[in-house]
Amino acid sequence: MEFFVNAFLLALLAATTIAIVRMRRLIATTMLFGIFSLLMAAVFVVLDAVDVAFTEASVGAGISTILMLATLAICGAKQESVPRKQLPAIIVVVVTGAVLLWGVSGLPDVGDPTAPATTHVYKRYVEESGTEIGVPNIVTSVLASYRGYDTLGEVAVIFTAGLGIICLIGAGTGQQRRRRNGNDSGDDV
Amino acid sequence: MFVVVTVALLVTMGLALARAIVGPTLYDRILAVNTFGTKTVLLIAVYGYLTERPDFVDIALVYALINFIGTVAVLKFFESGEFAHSWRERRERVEAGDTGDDD
Amino acid sequence: MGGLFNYWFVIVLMMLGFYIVMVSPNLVKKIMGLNIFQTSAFLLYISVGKISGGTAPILTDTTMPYSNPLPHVLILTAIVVGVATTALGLALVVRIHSSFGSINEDELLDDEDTYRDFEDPLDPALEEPTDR
Amino acid sequence: MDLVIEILSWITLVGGSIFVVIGGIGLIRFPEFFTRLHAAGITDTLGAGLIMVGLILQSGLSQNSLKIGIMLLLIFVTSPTASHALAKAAVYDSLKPWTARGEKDAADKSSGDTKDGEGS
Repeated sequence: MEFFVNAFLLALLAATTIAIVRMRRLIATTMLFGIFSLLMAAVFVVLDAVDVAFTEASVGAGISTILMLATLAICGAKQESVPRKQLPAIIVVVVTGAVLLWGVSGLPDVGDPTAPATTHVYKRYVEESGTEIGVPNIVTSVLASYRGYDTLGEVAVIFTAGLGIICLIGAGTGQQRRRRNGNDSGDDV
Repeated sequence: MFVVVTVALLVTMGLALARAIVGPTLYDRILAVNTFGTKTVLLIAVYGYLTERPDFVDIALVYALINFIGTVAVLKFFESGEFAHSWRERRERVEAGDTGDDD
Repeated sequence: MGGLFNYWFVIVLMMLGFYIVMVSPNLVKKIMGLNIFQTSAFLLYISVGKISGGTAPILTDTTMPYSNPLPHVLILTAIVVGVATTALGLALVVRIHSSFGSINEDELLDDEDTYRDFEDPLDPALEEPTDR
Repeated sequence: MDLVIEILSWITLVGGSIFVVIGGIGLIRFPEFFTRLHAAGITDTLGAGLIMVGLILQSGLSQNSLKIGIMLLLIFVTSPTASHALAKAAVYDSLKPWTARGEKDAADKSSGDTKDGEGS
């Protein structure tokens, strides 16, 4: 049953992505992107990653989609023009995909309990984090305690991104500023 | 028993996805996304019971909220986006009692 | 759990995202493709962490094995960083639109105005000294 | 007593699944947007409601049933709101309801996506 649900959701994901590729209307594409994130979060639940599903649902399906809608509201949601130069792109994609398939064929099966990923540090975290940290959720104890510096780095990255956004579109968009200043030169800042 | 519910939900998700892809109008797509979201909420709640760890209902709760916010955000887009002008015009016309039959 | 099934889907999704990034002339859709690419990489990691018949890594008195929590932690960080970069990219798109009036790459590249504000460092006209 | 609860939850869960599938089929088969809204309404209220009541019966008196109860309330409030907002937006967008008389030009023709290219 686990396998069946997983496979069905993955098939729906592939169908959604193909629809995104073929769709020319940007708002419809954004809707489908919301579905993509929801589906991906459902797949994460099936693969036992509940915390990741939580984050993906709120961040991927929520914030990303709304940010894209906001961008479309500012920049206009004109129908996308027909893409040029499809053939070279298809060749690159097929070649890269083939190489990746070849590379993946050497990995252990999904769910194999003897895979290298589950034989080293995994045991330590599962067996000792409950007594060492005292939090039942292993993901939380690893995130906040064992790998706390990673999380600190993540905060630094988000801070930098926020600074970048403020530098780019700080006090309203260019159009709003132009309207406020009454000139239409376009090259403000 | 939960298997029946899971299969029913998966089938409905497939149907809703088909409607979202086919369209044809934007509102059909929004409706399909909304339905799809509700089905995902249910699927995650039921899947917890199916795998005998029903502790993860919180995620379904978050989904339910996100789904509603998403739908309202999309509709808000019509009030502020590039369609805003024609949309407001039509709203005023409809509210004035004109049903828009003459165009 | 079905062999390498998940990995094949990861590659299909990843290549579709890659294709969108390469082919689509619209900048917002490019970012969407980038997001799809990124999310499929997340799926690869989560698939590695899965153990057959396992359960979510939250300690209870269950007899089932716990799935590997380490990929979950890494991807948790990656998702949040991913949305930060998406927001930055979309801010760039908004800035490009306010300066050049278009988010279509073909139009931007064809438009002479795009280059108006930028001086080509190799342009011989710039060799002449200015009063400043 | 346990048996009664078990049978009740069976009935609600299977009934909910039937309604969900019916709504899904309606979403595909109905001719245009406003009729599809009815189909979606069935899955959102009756289908989701019955399934969640079944889950509450399954988990008895516990924290989980409280969470599912909150979710049920939330869906009962938000889903009609979303449907209403959607229908309102569609009406203001001069999407005409399907009628027996003018079914040819009402169904799947005006507004929505095609508006992208329109001037007015």
